[in-house]
Amino acid sequence: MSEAYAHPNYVKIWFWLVVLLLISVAGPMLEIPALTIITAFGIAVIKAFLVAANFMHLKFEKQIISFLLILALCLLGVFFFGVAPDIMMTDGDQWIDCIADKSCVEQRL
Amino acid sequence: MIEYFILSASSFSGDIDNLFLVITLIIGFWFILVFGALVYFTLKFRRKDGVKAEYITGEKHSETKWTHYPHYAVIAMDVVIIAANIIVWVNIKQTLPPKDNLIRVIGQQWSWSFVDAGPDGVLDTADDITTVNDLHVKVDETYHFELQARDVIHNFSVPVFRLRQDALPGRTIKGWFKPTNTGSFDIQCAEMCGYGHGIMGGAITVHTKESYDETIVQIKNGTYESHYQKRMGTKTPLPSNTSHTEGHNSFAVLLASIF
Amino acid sequence: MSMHGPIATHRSATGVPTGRLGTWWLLASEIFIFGGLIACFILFKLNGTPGFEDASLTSVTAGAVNTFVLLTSSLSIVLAHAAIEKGDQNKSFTYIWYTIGAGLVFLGIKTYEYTGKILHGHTITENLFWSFYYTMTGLHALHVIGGMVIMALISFDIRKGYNYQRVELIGIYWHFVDLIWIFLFPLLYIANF
Amino acid sequence: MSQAAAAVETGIHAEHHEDLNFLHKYILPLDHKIIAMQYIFTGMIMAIIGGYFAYAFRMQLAFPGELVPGYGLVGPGEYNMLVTNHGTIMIFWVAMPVLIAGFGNYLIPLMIGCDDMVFPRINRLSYQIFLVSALVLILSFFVKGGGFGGAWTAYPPLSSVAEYNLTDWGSSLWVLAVALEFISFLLGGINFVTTAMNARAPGMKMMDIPIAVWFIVIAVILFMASVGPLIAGAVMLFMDQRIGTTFFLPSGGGDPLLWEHLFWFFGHPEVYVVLLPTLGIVADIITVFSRKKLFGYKTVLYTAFATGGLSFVVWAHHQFIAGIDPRMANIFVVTTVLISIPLAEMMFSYIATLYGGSIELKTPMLWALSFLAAFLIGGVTGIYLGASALDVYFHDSYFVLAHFHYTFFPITIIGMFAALTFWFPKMFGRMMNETLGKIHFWGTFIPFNCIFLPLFFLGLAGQHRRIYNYQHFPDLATQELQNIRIFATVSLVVMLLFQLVFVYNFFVSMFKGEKAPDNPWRANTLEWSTSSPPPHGNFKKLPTVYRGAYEYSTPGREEDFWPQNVAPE
Repeated sequence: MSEAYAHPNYVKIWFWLVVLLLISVAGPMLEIPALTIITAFGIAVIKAFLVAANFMHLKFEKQIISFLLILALCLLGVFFFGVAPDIMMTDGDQWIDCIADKSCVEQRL
Repeated sequence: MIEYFILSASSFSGDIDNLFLVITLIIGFWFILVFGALVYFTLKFRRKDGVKAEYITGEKHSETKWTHYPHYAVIAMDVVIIAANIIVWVNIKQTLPPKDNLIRVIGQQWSWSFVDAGPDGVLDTADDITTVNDLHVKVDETYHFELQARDVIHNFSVPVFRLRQDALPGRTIKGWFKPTNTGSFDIQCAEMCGYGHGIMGGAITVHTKESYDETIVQIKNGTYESHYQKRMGTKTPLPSNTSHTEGHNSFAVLLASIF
Repeated sequence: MSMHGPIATHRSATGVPTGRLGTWWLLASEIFIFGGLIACFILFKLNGTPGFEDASLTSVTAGAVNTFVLLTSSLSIVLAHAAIEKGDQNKSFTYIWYTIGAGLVFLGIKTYEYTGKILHGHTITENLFWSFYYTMTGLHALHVIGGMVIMALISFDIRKGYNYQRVELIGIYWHFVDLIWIFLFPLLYIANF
Repeated sequence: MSQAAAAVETGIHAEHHEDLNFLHKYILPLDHKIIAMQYIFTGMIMAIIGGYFAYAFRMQLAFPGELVPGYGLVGPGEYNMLVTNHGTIMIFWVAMPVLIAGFGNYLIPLMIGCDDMVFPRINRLSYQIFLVSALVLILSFFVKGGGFGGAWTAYPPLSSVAEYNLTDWGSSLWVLAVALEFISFLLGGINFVTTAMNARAPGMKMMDIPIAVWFIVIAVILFMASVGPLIAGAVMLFMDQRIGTTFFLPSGGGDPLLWEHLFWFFGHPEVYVVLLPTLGIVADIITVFSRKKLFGYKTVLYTAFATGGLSFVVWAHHQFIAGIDPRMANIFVVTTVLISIPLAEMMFSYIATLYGGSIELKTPMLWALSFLAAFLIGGVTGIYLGASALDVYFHDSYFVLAHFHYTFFPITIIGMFAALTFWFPKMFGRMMNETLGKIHFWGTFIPFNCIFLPLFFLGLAGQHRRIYNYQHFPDLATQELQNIRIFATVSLVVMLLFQLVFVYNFFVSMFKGEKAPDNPWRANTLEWSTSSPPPHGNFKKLPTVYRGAYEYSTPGREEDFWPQNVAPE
């Protein structure tokens, strides 16, 4: 393509990505669940951001593209939180998951 | 309005009928208004030779008020509908009034099983009364039901009670009803459940105290005759050709046999 | 810029070249496909569905090596793009084939992992965790294979001197495949509690 | 766009004017107009199948247990298969291909003034995948066990376990066909959105784009954003069926409710996906035939955005009593009822457009106005169903059925006829017969109301859906209700017979009709500025746009229309 923009130093970005990968692998070795969540998913988000911004040139792209992607993620969030009360819990208002408390008809009838 | 079409026979069916009436009045007003405008404009502004149409952009305030003001009125009436609805909904589905009786309703392909907890009000004890496709309840007493499905999704539906609730396999769903009229009514399965969905019905019989006790005695003696079968027998007999052939000689099956 | 195809393809009212815009729309819809799967996975995991403790049986080493391979392949495809921008066909061709090679290594490790798991009896039907494991990594692997095939086709095109812009497009797609893996890795390998 | 860019464009243009042979012109075309025809004709053939299914099961309902002429006996399994596939076909293989893919393909490049879609090969590929999906669906009717009969919503475990649905391969092929169809429209959708965003004619600003194009594009974006989770769901369902995973089976830790969420997260935006193109087409038609500027162009556009946005947060109103948390239902009631706000505003704007107009009741205008009238009924009855407490009674009843037929029939059938009669001169270069068109209109619209209005009352009486024979339900087996069913069935047969008038008119006009001028309706949009039918490449000289699409009866001009591409004096 003909547009000119300053390229980021791709090798440097790659180096940081590998460092982050090592941290996320080392994280669980401390065996602190809360820290594992942070090292696993926090670093995944940082890595994703680095790749998207530099390798995919989102930094230099028209803003409409970023807007598009953020909108997509927001809609996924809507989906997740709309579904969560039903699927994520073993009992809710007026219903219980009878697999969990072993009262299901399959077991008894 | 619904009560003109079907009996209203539970404590909350009147609420649902009234909610229907409220919404009908509100949207009936809008329907007549908008439909009237549509017909009136269509008839009034027909093409006449030499008369040019008006040039209205619909972007000036003096013009947009014709759509915006009705629009605010729509919002106001929406609020009324939402409020009325939530009151009824909370009453029916979110609260469980104190129970007099407990039953378990189990849907399976393609029949309903009912387990009445009996006098002790606890399920899975010796005094449970189990019936198939045939539910007996006492008038003016609050029933709690525990809804389960054995195989696929079913829907426990009693139109005269204005009651419908899906039965999900893997879950126990609680609900309640309180019959107010005696008589024998249809139970439906209102969720597609396979081949026999069209025959998956049942009968709910709302008894007075005396006839309920009599029926329970009959069930225990084994001299009982299912109300469901009685209803099916006395009303309209099953057409013999559908129940026997089950569509084996039809076009699509014939074609399918070729493949 | 090559001059075939309809005029429509060469217009750019948004300022984003048409091919790139189309690729971004493709990725936006892919987000929903993978996002839907991942959302379902998280819902079941947080529900405490039996079987999800099997995440500890997946090999963190294999996963980490695969992440490293994919990150490196991302680097090589972006270098291919940088090379073709300078008009260096041969260098770009080489980098594309490095990327394809990395994809093969990735698939090789994946196959090794699958074989090991299946031999230990962890088949797709064992429980929900393994169902999700095979579905998500399998769908991801299909994307890797698809990307490699398209890359190979493009690499021969650019040697003949046309469709240079497609190196960037397949690059964006490949980074997206990389991104998906970046999220699958902690979900399936690390977070085993 | 600059002069230089325009010069470049003429340079490219010279390339594709070669004469194509039959195979490349009609079977493997790259021309968006031919692909559009392929979609529309495939959609119409599928509509005939869907209509035939409707005929078969309505006959069974009116005359239970008797042989249906032209079909045979409809048993319970076949009845399920017929209703399931009637719904699937009408939504996925009629409404989507005709309205979005068909007219989207035809109209977007012509209306924004460019020579083709931006990715012609992807366009062709998406049609080919679509065709395969249609064939897979038709194949599923003939495999052992027959076609899938678990309702178009395909709730597991019924759809996922062969022992429950008794149609082992029928259900798998059904899922496969639907998934292929989604892939096809995803590819098509990318093409539509990119074309509309990037390939607009020089001078065409965002607010100069015809509403039809805007709405098709919004619809496509809604589709692309909602279908992803369901594609994932379809993969999971297919694996449940064929490999034996338990994503949706409670016995293996899965959850059938998850499928309902995945399905309706797509299923509700899907309603607006098919609704918006028709609304856009209707906006274009009523402005042309009332010679009026569209009332509040921007307002209409913003209401469409609002509708699209809201459509993502209302899906659970299909599941109020499906076992979801009842407290969530309250949230979804609010969002559902809120959706009436933008749609009411849009309706008001359309009707305000008629005010002060010079209305000519040609056939397309009749269809467009009847769409507004019929959709109004469908819209207001939706309020009942958005109220969760009423849904306790109406769920899965004929009230729901009548409601969505009052939305889908106007959207799909009336919208399709409006668009076909309006753009027929452009598509085939000949005029359709007006008299036959009007006979067909009244012969469709009156029976349509006779079919579906009575069904509201059946719903009020407690009649539930997908039952092949109501004689098993004594409360519903009364003679009065049976008379209503017979009336609806007879109306359906009358309506289907009147479609023959259309078929005759369509094909005879295509070959023998009066030659159409370039701009028979004196409309403004760009497609009318080229010849009828447009050549390959659409325009002899690609147009430049100077104004919005709805400059009718502008003061100070002798003509009552002002095409977008006419340079100001």
